Amino acid sequence: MLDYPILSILVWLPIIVGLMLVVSSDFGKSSSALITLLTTFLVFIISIKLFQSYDHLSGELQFVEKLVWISGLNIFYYLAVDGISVSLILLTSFINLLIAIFASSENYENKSSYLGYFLILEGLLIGTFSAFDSILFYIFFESLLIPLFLIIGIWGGENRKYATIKFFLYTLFGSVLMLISILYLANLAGSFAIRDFYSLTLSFEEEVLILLAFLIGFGIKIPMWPVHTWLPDAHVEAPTSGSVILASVLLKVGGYGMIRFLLPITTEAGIYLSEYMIFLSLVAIIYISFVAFAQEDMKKLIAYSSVAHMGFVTMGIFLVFNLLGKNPTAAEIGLEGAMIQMISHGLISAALFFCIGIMYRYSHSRLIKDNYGVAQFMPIFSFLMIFFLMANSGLPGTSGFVGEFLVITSALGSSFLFGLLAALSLILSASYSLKLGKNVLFGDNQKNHQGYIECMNNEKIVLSALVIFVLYLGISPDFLFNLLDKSVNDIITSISIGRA
Amino acid sequence: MTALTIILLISPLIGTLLLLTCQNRSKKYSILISNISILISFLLSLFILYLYYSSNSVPQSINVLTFADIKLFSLYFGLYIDSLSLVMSSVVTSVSLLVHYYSISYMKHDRSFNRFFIYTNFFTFSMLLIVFSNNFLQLFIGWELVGLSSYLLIGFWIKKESAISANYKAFLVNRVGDVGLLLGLCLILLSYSTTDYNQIFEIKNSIDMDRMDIFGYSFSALSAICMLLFIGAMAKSAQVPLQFWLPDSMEGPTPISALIHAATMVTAGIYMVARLSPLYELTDGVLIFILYIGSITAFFLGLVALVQNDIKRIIAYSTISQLGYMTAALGASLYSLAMFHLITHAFFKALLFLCAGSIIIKCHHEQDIRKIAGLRKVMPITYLAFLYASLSLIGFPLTSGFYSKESIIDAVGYFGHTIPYLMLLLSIFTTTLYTSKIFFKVFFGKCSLPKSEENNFKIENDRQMLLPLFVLTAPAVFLGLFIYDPLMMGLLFQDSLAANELTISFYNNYVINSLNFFLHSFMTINFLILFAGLIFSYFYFYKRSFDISIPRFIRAVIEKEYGFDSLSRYFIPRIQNNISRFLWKDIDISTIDNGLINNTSNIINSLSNKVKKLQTGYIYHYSLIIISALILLLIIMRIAH
Amino acid sequence: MIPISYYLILSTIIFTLSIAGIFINRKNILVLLMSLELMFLSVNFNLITLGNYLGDLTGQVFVFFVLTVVAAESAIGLALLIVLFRNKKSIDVDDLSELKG
Amino acid sequence: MFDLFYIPEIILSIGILLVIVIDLYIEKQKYFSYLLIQFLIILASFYALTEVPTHAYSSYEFSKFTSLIKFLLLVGALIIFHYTYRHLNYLNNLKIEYFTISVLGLIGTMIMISAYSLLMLYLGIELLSLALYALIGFNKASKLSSEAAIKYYILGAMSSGILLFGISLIYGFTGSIDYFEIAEQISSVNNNSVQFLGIIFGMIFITASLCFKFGAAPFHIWVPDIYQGSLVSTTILLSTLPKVAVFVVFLKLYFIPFITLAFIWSDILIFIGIASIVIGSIFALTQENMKRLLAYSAISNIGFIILAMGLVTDDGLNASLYYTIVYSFTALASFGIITHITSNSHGIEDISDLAGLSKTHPYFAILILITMLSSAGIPPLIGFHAKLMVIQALINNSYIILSVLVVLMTVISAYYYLRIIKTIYFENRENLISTYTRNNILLSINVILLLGLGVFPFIMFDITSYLASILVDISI
Amino acid sequence: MNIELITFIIFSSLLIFTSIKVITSSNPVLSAINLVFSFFLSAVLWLLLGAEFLSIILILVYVGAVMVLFLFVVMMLDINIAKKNAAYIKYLPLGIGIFIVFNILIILFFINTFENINYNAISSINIISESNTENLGFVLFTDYILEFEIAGLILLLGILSAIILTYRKNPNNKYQDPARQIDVRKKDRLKVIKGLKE
Repeated sequence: MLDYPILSILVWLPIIVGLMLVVSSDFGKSSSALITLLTTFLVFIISIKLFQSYDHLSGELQFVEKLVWISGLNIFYYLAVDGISVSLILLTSFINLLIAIFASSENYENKSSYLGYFLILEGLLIGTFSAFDSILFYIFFESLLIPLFLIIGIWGGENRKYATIKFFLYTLFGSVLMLISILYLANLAGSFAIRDFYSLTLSFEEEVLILLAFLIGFGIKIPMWPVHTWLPDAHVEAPTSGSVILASVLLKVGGYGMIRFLLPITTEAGIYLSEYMIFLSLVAIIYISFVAFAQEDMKKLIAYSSVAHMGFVTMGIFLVFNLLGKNPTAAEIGLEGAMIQMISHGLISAALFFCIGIMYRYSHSRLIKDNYGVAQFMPIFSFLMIFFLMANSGLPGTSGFVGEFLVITSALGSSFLFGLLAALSLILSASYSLKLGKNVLFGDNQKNHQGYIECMNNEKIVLSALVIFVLYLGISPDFLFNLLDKSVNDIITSISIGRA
Repeated sequence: MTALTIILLISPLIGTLLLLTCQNRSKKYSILISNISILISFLLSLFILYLYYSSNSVPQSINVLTFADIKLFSLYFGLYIDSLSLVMSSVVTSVSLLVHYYSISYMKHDRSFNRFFIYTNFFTFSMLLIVFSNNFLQLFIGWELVGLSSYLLIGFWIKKESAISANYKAFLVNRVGDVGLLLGLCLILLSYSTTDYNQIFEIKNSIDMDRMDIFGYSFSALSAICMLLFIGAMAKSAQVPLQFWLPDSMEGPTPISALIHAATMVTAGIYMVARLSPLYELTDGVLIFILYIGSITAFFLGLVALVQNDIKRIIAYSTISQLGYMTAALGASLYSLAMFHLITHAFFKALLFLCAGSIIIKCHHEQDIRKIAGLRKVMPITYLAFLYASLSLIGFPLTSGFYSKESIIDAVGYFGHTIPYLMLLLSIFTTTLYTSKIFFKVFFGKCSLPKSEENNFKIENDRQMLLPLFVLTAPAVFLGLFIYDPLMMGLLFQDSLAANELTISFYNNYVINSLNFFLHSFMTINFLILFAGLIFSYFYFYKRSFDISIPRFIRAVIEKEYGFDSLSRYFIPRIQNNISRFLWKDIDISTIDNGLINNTSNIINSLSNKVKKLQTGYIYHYSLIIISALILLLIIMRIAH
Repeated sequence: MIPISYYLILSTIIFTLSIAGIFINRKNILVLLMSLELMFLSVNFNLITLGNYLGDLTGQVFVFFVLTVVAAESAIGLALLIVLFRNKKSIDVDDLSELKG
Repeated sequence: MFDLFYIPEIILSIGILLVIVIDLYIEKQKYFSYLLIQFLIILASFYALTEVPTHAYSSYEFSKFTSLIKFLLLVGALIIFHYTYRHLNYLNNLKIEYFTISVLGLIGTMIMISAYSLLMLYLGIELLSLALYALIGFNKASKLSSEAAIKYYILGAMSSGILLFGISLIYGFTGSIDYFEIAEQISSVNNNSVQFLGIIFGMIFITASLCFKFGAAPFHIWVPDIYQGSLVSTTILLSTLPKVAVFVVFLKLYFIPFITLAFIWSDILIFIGIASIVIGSIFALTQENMKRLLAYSAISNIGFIILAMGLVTDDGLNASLYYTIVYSFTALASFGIITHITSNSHGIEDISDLAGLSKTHPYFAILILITMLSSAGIPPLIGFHAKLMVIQALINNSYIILSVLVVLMTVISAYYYLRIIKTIYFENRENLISTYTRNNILLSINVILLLGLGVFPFIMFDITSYLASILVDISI
Repeated sequence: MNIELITFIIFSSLLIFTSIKVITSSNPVLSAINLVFSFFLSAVLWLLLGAEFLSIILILVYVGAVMVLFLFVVMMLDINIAKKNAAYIKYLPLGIGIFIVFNILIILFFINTFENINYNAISSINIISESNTENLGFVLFTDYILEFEIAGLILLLGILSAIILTYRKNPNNKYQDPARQIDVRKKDRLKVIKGLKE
């Protein structure tokens, strides 16, 4: 244990620096980039320190900071972490570091506030992953919208106004329903601490309603079919780094919320509805893969692919319900698969959005047909992109495989049909990922209107770092498993005990 | 032995990594690194094979490096060293070495020379990963990496449209198989909680009784697993109905076709089933299925080769057909025969492809056999090599192909699988026909090359290209004779394959020994068919004494590959496109996004626009509203109290 | 004695008449102001009647203040009317609809 | 009787008389008169806090609660006058009478707050209303302004009539106009008697009138027109001080004389609250005019306050107090910003006038951003906590469906706040916006409070709990 | 049937009639006159209720001041006599409807009986003499002194507002603005033109 409030530092350091950058527009481009880089690097170092000091053999919450926030309502400033949180915090700080590196060469109007918003976003994300008071969680969860809204809205593409408003209202809609559930639970529990909700005994109808509310809230965020339609729009309009953070970290908030709230609180209802929810996830996996295949816009393609991959996450989570009585080991596999899928997708989708951003810089178009034969001019870049596309299609040896593999295994434990349908993703994801590669990277581009040249050094660093992590997670996901194992196990046993 | 095996396995990987770092160096570095790394592997595998047999070792499974070991699943790098894997690795590395050497000259004018060797080295590594794998996860990883390298190599010429669609198709079709393989793997993990071969072999019987529901039917878990795994093998080994990627994959460089799409990768499925033969022996129905798939593939895809005109495509269909033989052998539980044919086929088919490559280079990348003719004089070495390889392919007595193929056919017949036997028999004829077709058309007749090159005997091709042809001829023709007896007696793969007793009984009762088999073969129907085929093709292709017009309908069916061609070229893409567009435009955008989401906001918006008109701005309306509200409240209260 | 209800009914009728006057009137804002005067008159009626009934002076005191306030109110109202007339050259109720929606 | 305990009102009354007189002599030195008025207010607020009253005039209440609320009002007035002076000065429409009338209205609000009898309440309301009539019509050159004034005048007078009718009924059926006596009387009345019905009728009339003053649906109908028609400085006054005063009137009326009727008025208030939220949200959606939009937003906010009050529970009371203060803060900020931004030497009219503000005036853009997000109830801003408390109170009282409806309306209303932000930040149109100052410390503090109190909501929570506790002391 | 009742009936029916005239007559002057009548009639009825002072006040203040003000404004604004237009007819039924509903609601309730109401705790009634005016005066300056003061403020506000609203500088008046005179710069007035050399 550390004797300083490491979580508060992680949360507030980037927020404060970010606010400074936003408010003071006097910083130049390079100095603001430097400040951002330093801050994100510092946060990354601290989060690694957090990871190191985290005792993964203990299932207890660690680094607890609990202060009374609003005394009359029993709302606490309650930060803590378990394995799940630590893994996601690591992802957040890592991706933000990469964004800072990537953005250092980007040229934006009013760059200091651009970077500032990213820093704020980072702090809020870490806060979301470490808040153990439901209201505190909700506040972080909702606040996320603000910087992202501005990032997309100010520095986004043509149709950004529509996209941002849609994105904002959509997610707001989901989260307010969730807020009602939280308040309802808090009213019953007499406290807003998430862990106090676990021990509540709810009637079946209550549970179903609460489950639906949470499902809509987190389902929109993650996003699940059929509430996913904000994502492609938001992605398309977002600037590169915005897409990256949106896809790689922000979507994970939904999955994280499901694990935190949905699983332990509404178990009975979840068991009752699990088949429907798994069905929704399967629709996401298969249907969205088809939709992704039809895309003409690279970013939309990857956005839809994100939805499909998040289908695995939700599926892994909901399988827990389905397998709870039947096959606890498979349930555990499913949940860990979901977590690993989240982390892995965070890395891979980030990489792909970076790649698209780099191409966009030359071609000024995100359409597949406007980018052609890139491999001739950018061999290293193309090599990396092919690698990420392969990872996206779940090539073994990359992190993309591990999560899907575990979820499919778990699904097979539930029913062969589920497993088979989930496994179809192997074909479908390959079909759209490679279609992108085929149409964009390969082919003979004699004319070269776009003037592609090999990407810059900082971009190479970013992509190589991602390659290394994707490979590392794919080949040796041990450390992640160790991190998650106890927490996941605890969740499942606590649910099982709660039922018994 | 373990350490050596690791070096054997790692050497191509190190080669790959080294090649990656010397992107901008001269070609010499690439050549040196790639060839030496494969050479090391090759020598080591021969050496270890020698060690293995000389010291009478038993199969051993070693976990070398653990990447992840959690109670749920474990991912480790392991080695399964036994005769099967060592023989297979020898085959792989030898063919690979020759192809590498061959490629030096074949690819010399290519700008991405280095990249080519990166891919091939990486492929060799992946293939060895499969060969030596001692657990399913490693198998699957190798399996996919092999697919990846195949993908990269088919699309090696990134500017060539046909190549990049071919590699896309190849990868996707392989993915279909991978779904089966992955599901099998997941089921194994679920049922056995381990992925280690040996552990599974040990507990296979106890699990065998487990039933599982698939779509309402009850299956034995083991059968289901084996069936799913075989689906993986079907895709990789190009069995009906997942065969159609292989002809297209000929868009890659010819050495690649030799290495990957003839000798090694496509046999991975065969190898896997053989490797898992203890499991397959326990299943019910799966083997019959395999047998039929194999024989159907062997016969019908052989027919397709007849109507092709691209030299590489003919050989590719021939490959599919030959893989069908191997599969049929697997299905008849004749694992060692399948392996035997795998080995011989690897050599003679690689040889055929390399010859084809040589021809193609000479003819300036002309692959249509109707436009190539009379090369016998111009390319004597290629001619001879091609002749030997063809003889082996058609199973001319005494050649390697003869021993492996005839044994399979006879054994299938011997064990009473009538229908497959008939199909395999008939396919001898087709094999003979298409082989002779190439042979006669390419090497005889009036030379198609320009005059200036016709008389230039001295430069048939680079020496680097011809040397592998020489070298390969030996195993292609004579290997069968040497290992036939030990193999059939079950000595070669004694410890590795199940159901050796079937082969042994066949050997003891039917074959007796290799010489006897050779002599006996002249009296069998096999030879008759072969002979008839040769006579027929001599007159038909060489003398052109008669002309047969195949009914157009049948010809069309065969040319279209029984519809698979259209299926893969038009229907599947179109269906996928249509479904995708429908789901995207009609459902995602129109129904969900515009219909539900945007419509909601539009409705609220128009509602707002409408109700806004209530605010008319007239005082009398305002006062009316206020008074009405007051009256409403009063009435409600009056009623309530 | 006249029953108290009579007065109350009378005042209610005047009250309603004045309200009706506000929204029946289509033309003239002045008449609206007069309707308002009528409304206050009816309310005063109520207060006086009830005060009388209760034997209490509070009602009358209230009316006293109401009268005061209404006088001030009418002054302001008429002033506003004049301002309006200066701006619009009209005091038609119907012309008073620039602010809407 | 003439103890010094009603000092703030007396100070203001006498002071304002002096100012009127002094102003006649120093007509040119408007700034001096303005300073004098500000000084008066500061003095009054000082006394409002320091003087703890010991005893009360029977119809006029003095308590910690009223002094605190008065203090808040005075501080609010101080800020508003600060904005107003600069704004009017900029528009060349500065007359010191504007402030004197405002101060008289302010006295009216204070009387309303302290009123402990229906007569006093009536006088307070009228004092305020008369001042507002004049203030709304203050922009004499503007057609809209006079139209708004006459509208408000007619409807306001009508609502006064309704109020008086209700008062007369209450007086007739309880025999008193004193809150305390009314309460006693009502508590002893049989539920089924005619008398009871009469009281209920009276109460409904009063409710309707107060809701009109509050601007709650369906009596809200005047609000948008009047907000739009009047000067921004009047709008800011209109949207803050009277609301607080009417809110306190509501509290006092319902929780003292009518407390035994809670089972009736709670339903009415909940209905009115929900109606206001719905109407405020839906009507605002397609507004183009900035002030109009904020008017509808005010209606919806008022709905929250009334809804929370209608729950008749401690947490509801707390929430409504919390919400009122937060709402006033937010309104102060949002209109305050608008007073600073002018386009073509007029006040900002349409939302589209704000396009590209973030490029030309980033300072004001950020202020509007924070204020709008707070209004939309997005955490971590204080507006979120306010809405949270109301919804929590709803849920604690098992109004789940209502709470769902309310949050859905919040989502809808978020849209039009976002539209403003969108216009400011995402549109790059050329604009002719000018401001007469680069920044304003008061405004900054105001807006930063929205954020700061959002991060540290317990400060606000403690204040309102304290207010609620002293309120409960008085009423029970 | 006593004289009181007869008086009441006559005056009240007259009152209702004049009230209707107020709201329906097309000429505002007529409305105003009718309103004056209404006030007179009310004053009489108030007398019946024993509110002598208030009835006097009503006539003095209302008829004498307020209604004169009204008439004054009518004259000043020079308003055309309105025609009864279609909308008037259109909305008339609505007006009548609301009128009826409202009356049914309240009148029925009043008719129901206003008797037998039980007032438990009525505070002391300050009746010190027979004279209504004296009584009123007494309570006004004792119990309601604060309200009285506030009423003063309201009147002040009324005056202030009315003046500030209606007062305007006559644009035809010519007067000098000393501030502007002082502010003048040379360049504003003097323009040096370089002429052409002849």
